[in-house]
Amino acid sequence: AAARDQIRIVGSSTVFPYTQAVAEEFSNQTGAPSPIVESTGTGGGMQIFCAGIGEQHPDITGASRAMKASEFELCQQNGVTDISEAMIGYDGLSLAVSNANDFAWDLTLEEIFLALAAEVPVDGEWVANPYRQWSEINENLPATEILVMGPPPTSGTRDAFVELAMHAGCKTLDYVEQGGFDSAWINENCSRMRTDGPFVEAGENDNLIVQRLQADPNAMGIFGYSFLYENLDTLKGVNIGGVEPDLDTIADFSYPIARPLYFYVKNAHRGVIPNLQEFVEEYMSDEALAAGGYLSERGLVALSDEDRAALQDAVLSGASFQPE
Amino acid sequence: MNDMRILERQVENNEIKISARDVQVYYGATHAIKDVAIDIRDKMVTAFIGPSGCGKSTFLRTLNRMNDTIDIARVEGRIELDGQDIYDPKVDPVQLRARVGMVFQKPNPFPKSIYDNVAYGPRIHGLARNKAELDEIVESSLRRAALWNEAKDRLLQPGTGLSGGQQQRLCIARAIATRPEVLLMDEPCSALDPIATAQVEELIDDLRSQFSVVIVTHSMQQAARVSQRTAFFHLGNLVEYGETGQIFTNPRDPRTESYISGRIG
Amino acid sequence: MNDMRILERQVENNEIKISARDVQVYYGATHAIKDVAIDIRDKMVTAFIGPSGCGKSTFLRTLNRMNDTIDIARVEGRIELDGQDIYDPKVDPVQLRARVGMVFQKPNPFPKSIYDNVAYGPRIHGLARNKAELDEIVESSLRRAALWNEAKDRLLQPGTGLSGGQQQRLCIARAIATRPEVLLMDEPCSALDPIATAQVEELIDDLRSQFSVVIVTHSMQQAARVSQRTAFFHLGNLVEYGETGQIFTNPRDPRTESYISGRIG
Amino acid sequence: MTYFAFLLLFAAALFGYALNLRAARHIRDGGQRLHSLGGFHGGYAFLLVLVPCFILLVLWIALQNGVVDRLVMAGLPEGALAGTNPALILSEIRSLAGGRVFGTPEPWKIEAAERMTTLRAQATNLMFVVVTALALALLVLSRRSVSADFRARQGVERIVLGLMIFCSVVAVFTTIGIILALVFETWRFFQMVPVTEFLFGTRWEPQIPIRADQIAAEGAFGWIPVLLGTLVITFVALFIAVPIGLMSAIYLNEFASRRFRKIAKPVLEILAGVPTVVYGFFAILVVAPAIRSLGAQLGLPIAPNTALAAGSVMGIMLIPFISSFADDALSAVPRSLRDGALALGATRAETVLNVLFPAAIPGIVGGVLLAVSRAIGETMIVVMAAGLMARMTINPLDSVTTITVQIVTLLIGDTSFDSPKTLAAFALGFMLFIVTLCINVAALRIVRKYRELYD
Amino acid sequence: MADHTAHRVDWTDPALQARLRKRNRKQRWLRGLGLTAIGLAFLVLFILIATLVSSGFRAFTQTHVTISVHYDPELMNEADPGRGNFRALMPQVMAQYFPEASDAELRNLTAILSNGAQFMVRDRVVANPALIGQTVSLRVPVSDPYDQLHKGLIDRETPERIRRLNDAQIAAFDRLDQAGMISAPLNWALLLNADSRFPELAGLRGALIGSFYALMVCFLLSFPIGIGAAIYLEEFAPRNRISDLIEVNINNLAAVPSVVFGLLALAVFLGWFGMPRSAPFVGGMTLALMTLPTIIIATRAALKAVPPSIREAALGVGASKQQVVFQHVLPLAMPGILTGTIIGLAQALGETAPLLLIGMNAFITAAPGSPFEPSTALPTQIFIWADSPERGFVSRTSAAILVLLTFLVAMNALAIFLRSKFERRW
Ligand SMILES: Nc1ncnc2c1ncn2[C@@H]1O[C@H](COP(=O)(O)OP(=O)(O)OP(=O)(O)O)[C@@H](O)[C@H]1O
Ligand SMILES: Nc1ncnc2c1ncn2[C@@H]1O[C@H](COP(=O)(O)OP(=O)(O)OP(=O)(O)O)[C@@H](O)[C@H]1O
Ligand SMILES: [Mg+2]
Ligand SMILES: [Mg+2]
Repeated sequence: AAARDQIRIVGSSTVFPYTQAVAEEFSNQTGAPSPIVESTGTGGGMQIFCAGIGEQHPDITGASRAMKASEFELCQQNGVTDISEAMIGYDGLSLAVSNANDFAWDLTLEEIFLALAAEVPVDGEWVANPYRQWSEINENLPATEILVMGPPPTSGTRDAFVELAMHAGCKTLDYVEQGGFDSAWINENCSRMRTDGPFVEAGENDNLIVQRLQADPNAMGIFGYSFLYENLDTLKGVNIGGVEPDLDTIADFSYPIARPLYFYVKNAHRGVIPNLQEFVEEYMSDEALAAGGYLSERGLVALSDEDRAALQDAVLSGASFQPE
Repeated sequence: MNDMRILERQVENNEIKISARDVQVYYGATHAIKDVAIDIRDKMVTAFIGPSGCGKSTFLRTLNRMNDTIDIARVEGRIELDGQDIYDPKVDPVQLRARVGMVFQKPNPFPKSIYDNVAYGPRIHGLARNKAELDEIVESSLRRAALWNEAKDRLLQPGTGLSGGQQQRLCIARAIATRPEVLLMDEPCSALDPIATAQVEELIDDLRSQFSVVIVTHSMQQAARVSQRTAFFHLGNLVEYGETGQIFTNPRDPRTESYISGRIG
Repeated sequence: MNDMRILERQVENNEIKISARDVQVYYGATHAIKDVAIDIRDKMVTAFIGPSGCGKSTFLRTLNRMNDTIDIARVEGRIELDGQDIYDPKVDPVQLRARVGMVFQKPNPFPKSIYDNVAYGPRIHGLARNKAELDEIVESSLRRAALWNEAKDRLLQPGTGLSGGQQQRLCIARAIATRPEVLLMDEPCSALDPIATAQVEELIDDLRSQFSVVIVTHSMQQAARVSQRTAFFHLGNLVEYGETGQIFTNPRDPRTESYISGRIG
Repeated sequence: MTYFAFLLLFAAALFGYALNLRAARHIRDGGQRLHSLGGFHGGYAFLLVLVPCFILLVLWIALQNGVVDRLVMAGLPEGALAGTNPALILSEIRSLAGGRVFGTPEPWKIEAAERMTTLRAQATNLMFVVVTALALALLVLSRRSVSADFRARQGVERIVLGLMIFCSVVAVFTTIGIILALVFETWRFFQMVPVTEFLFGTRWEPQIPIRADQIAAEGAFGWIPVLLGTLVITFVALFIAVPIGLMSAIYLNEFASRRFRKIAKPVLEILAGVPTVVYGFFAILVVAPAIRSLGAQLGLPIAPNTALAAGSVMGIMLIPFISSFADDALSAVPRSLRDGALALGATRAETVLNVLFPAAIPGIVGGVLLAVSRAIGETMIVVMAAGLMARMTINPLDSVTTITVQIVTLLIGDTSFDSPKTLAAFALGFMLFIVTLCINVAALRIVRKYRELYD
Repeated sequence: MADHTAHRVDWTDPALQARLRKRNRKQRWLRGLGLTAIGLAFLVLFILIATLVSSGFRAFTQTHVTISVHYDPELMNEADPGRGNFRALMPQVMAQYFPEASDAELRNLTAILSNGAQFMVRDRVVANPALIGQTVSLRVPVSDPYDQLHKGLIDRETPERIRRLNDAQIAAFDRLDQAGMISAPLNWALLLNADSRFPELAGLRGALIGSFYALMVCFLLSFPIGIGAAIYLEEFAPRNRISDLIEVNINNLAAVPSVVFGLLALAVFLGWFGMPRSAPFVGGMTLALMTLPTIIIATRAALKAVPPSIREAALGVGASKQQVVFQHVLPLAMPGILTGTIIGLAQALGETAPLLLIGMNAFITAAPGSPFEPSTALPTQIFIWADSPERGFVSRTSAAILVLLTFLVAMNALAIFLRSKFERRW
């Protein structure tokens, strides 16, 4: 195979747009060959990334979760021993409805849980979710069908949503608080989304959810904040606990569903694959990462200044990653 | 082998069944039938002869409007069946074809059982009130087509499993089962061997007692053997039409004469 | 119309071109040709007659191994062309077919120009060294097939644009252009009208001066007119083989007699 | 450089052609009768030179770099490889050899890179020499074969036949490849999940935890609901495609004017060529909301991802399969049959329904079965428009999922790659292969059985 | 036995007449149903295309603003003009039109220009370094929200709070518009640019070239191999169980879902042979595997349809089997083969799923220079754009689909043309 002169990047579809932005900026600025960014999903990306060292293997993978021990193991087996991890910021998830829906939505995590979980407590019993209308959960909510479109179980977004919204909502239930259950119980019982209709697994394509919300005023959607941001004239965010989703509330976690995004670099490729080091530098630059940088323009919630400085140090020096 | 029984036959003067006047047929721009006028009599066999491509089949198909199925074919002139213009818009070609049956050059049984082949016409036209009547129609049609003995034990087997000659007789049985008044046959024997040919010719002779039969043939011996009247076509024109004996022994038109005297069978 | 010139014709005693012994042909399990032994002479026309399905075509096709193309056909016995077994594995069927040409029942010109149709055989066999030689072959073949006058102005037009009779003559020209030693013709006139038939028959009579010709026909008149020797097949058996005059006037086998005397042409 | 080698080879082959042609002509002009045409002698030389040398060249090019790399690596100084990854050093050396230098590489690396460059050049030269030698040898061989009774035609035909057999083998190997690729992973899957659970389980919830520390509900791998969903969508698709397709075919074949038919048929065929992504958007953004609002007016509860939307859009895509196949099949019924029915006084409708249709059944069945296979295997429409949750339902108003949807989401998700989830995709793919295989065998049987009814 | 055929049928019988009317009515029904079916199919096609056109036509123009740029030598590096600070140049450009604006406001105003504007400005001076110190007038695209505004997709009536652009931004844009600097020419960038994060810069060039390479590879592989295999199987292979098996197997391949071909390519081409990811060459090979059965089936059908009389004729004059096939049968089968090939290629052109698995859904801002360089293809590009948050991509997705459909229709038309051309020869 001919020697490769482009950087190859794989990984999560959530990190994809940010990496795209850096790649384009990088290639425009330096005139270097355009890096190739593929959206393979986090798991698929890890698989390809960890397949080995050398030109035929990618240099960077994006991830919407941290690398798992098993994946790290795979990397080690294939000789990918020296990896740097970069946690580049947070991705805000948002709940949104169409502007045509004139109710002023404001939900608590508990209400979200009651609407979407497979099993909920009713009158002290842990039973299959009986709620079909929002008003059955809280009479102040409208008497419309519960219809929420969200990511499928294969997606990292779903995982984040379950952990940040569902678990949190579950824990605040009286039944759970008084029951004194441990986290194992919570993991087991609070993670399942209902499969009887009100929650619709709408696929990985967030734009489709957006367009479907526009078509159906009663539907609610869960997707990346950047999609809400682009469509603010037709969609509106659902407040959670009185907090409206926007860049600031997500950054300070007062809007409670945001998750960290990562990328992983093969240190062995630095200095071997042309421009790789320069590309990582561009990714780590303040212009990209800082609040107000071009990544935050696309909806990335930036790290705090100290965190960013630490990150830049670690990544640029090629600190080796070890999974906890 | 030489067969000159023509003179022996008596030609009755039956009434006119079909009368055609000024018939023109065009295929797109080609003028395939020119100015043909002919009277076809009832209870008689009329033979159409003529060189290949002279328009025999074309004219035959105007008689039951089978030309309607050819997109580019166009018919002009007047053709009357029992005095009624068959190209009158009020005439239903479906009914017309039930009255003027047709047998084709290549046997074309339906891929159905022998019984269903024969019963098909009576069924769609509602000619039988019940199963028994239908059975009877099938049997008598097959008998008349001289196929009953060979077919009676295999009525439910496919008609396509018969031999060529049997298939042709099956098609004749199918055609007569709807009790047509005129039966058109386009070279019914060209696919058959001499033995099957003989059987079909016998049948035609027999059918004449009830139908008006028109037969197209390339074989002049055949025309001489089975027909009472013969029409000779040439390049789309009806050159000569008259009693078979007269046509073969004493043709009036030089073209007829030269065609017939071609030393060929 | 009655044509009994047979007796006038003198039958020369030419040498044997093809000799077949003990020939059996099977189509899968059916035994289509049984124990046929025959000697076909050079410079003579041999006619195969017999009822439909008796195996005439099948036997004809064994003579140039056209049966090889039918998967289920199997040939046994010995067929020699000029003393050499043609089913010997060393024999190249392609070359054999160049020596034993064939004309089929249905005219089947290639969808190419008339010239290319005739020139195809000489081209693939390398019979002409240059264009001039090829032109010559084409012209003489077309002349012999009595098509030259009709075709000479349209040599580059498609062969499929000719009339049926012309197409059949084109196929004959194509077959003789490779200068075969034997010419097999399977019902070459059945698709033709009487005039074209006459032309082809004249041609066959003419070809006899150079080739050994074998012709399959349903028409006994035709067999009588063109052939010197006639073979009568029945149910896969060669019932009788002899001089045409003798077969038609004085058949030895009762089956031959009853077939010939069937009052049919 | 390699282009040049191919060009040279081609020229050599052409030269062989001309050489043999001339030799053959010479023999013929000498008065001998050739067994084969001169062109075949030429062609023989052409193929004899071209085919082996071509294979050699391709193999050489494919293997050359690997061999050179081995040699370079073997020639590295002792201990240079200690503690590092050879693959990486190799690619660094390759980079250097390609003229891209970062930082200051160790001298032995530069040396190795130089060695690599020279070795490559040598290998290329050697390749030229070997190929030229082989071509020359073959040229001589083929030239010497020319004689009056050399069977050059048979020689050429054997080579051509060999090439054609090779082509068929490619098609067969594709299947073998598919089966192998699927079977291997399926096998691994069945070591994690019992076959019986997969085949007879009625729950499909492959929610294996994404992170080790996060325990979602345990995964369930029963493919029945997925199969059921596939069948529901297929059924809906056929419910749309078969009647519309057949009716269109009948109209085109029996009632339409020639001109209309000539235009309408290709226009209908556009429907089959529209990329399925487009249909996916159409289903989810146009059809599904329409069906839902219709359902709301009728008081029917309709799921947003209703199988009706995906199925009916898929049905639209399949219309041309059925209409074109049925139209061809109807047209293939001999005209004599149609004439036979019409001459008996049957109406056109009766002719089509009673005579043509039964006779055309094999062709029509072929088209329908092809459509069924397509419906079962269709991916993008359902990925976009069908649901993801597997449920035991046959109600087309509900949301169902299909085998292909599951394959795609399992493969393109964020799960790690060796979990049962991704392996399940291969198992599903394998089952899909078997299902379509059964359908095709059935199709062949049916066609065989009803074939030869007419003739 | 009473010979029924002796009586004539009385066709004036009212029962028979009524029956006749009923049968004719049935025929009219059938005809009506057929016409309805075709009408329905056409209607759907029409709706499909109308939907695409109505959402996609806007992408065929792009709003531009004509700016005049002063190449300030202070910001340039005369030796290497490409290295200048062009980002800093952009607020200076805007300052000409908004002299009263503060620096912060200027940065905001710069957002009216596309992010690509700075690079266009740069490329201009790189091409002609003599421009340094001069002032040039340039037409550059505006960024996506302003493009939306100019196309009327941002409703000025919506409350400012939820509007994509606030009142000040709209006012600034309107000022430029009134100054006659705004124009909306045809969006050639859609065809001539490669992909970009920015809708106003994004184009299909990479995808078009990638699709072209992939399709070429697909054609060069599947056409000869498919025809070779079909000829062998139809004309030369012995008829037995094995050939039956192969026939079923090839029919089955035609029905194997395209994802499975993707899986195969992933395992074999990328896994075993170590071919590069995302390369159109590999994509073409994958598509060729998919197209192969279609071509084989079509070719076999076309070969079968050649009348046996032609074969017999050629065999009869002593042609060998291969001469018969290559000189007579194949030319006659060509129209059918071509139709099958083009239909197969049209499917390949629109195929997405297998390309997703071999990485042809990558983001690449440069068009490939050879079939071995990474690139996308049209359908995967559509897939990527469809999943992009920026509003501009909504209409661009539809426009890309329209481009794809145009190629598709062109290929179908080619099929019909070739077919009738070959058929009309004799
Ligand atoms: N469907 C058709 N389209 C165009 N021309 C036709 C069609 N059918 C027949 N013709 C032409 O009309 C003329 C008369 O044809 P017709 O079939 O009536 O001849 P025929 O006398 O029956 O000949 P044959 O004895 O060969 O059957 C011929 O020139 C023929 O080419
Ligand atoms: N390809 C075939 N497969 C199976 N049986 C065949 C095949 N060809 C011919 N037969 C059978 O072999 C027998 C002889 O057929 P053949 O074609 O030789 O008859 P023929 O004498 O030429 O008849 P005709 O005068 O009708 O042409 C018949 O019973 C026929 O059914
Ligand atoms: Mg006729
Ligand atoms: Mg025969």
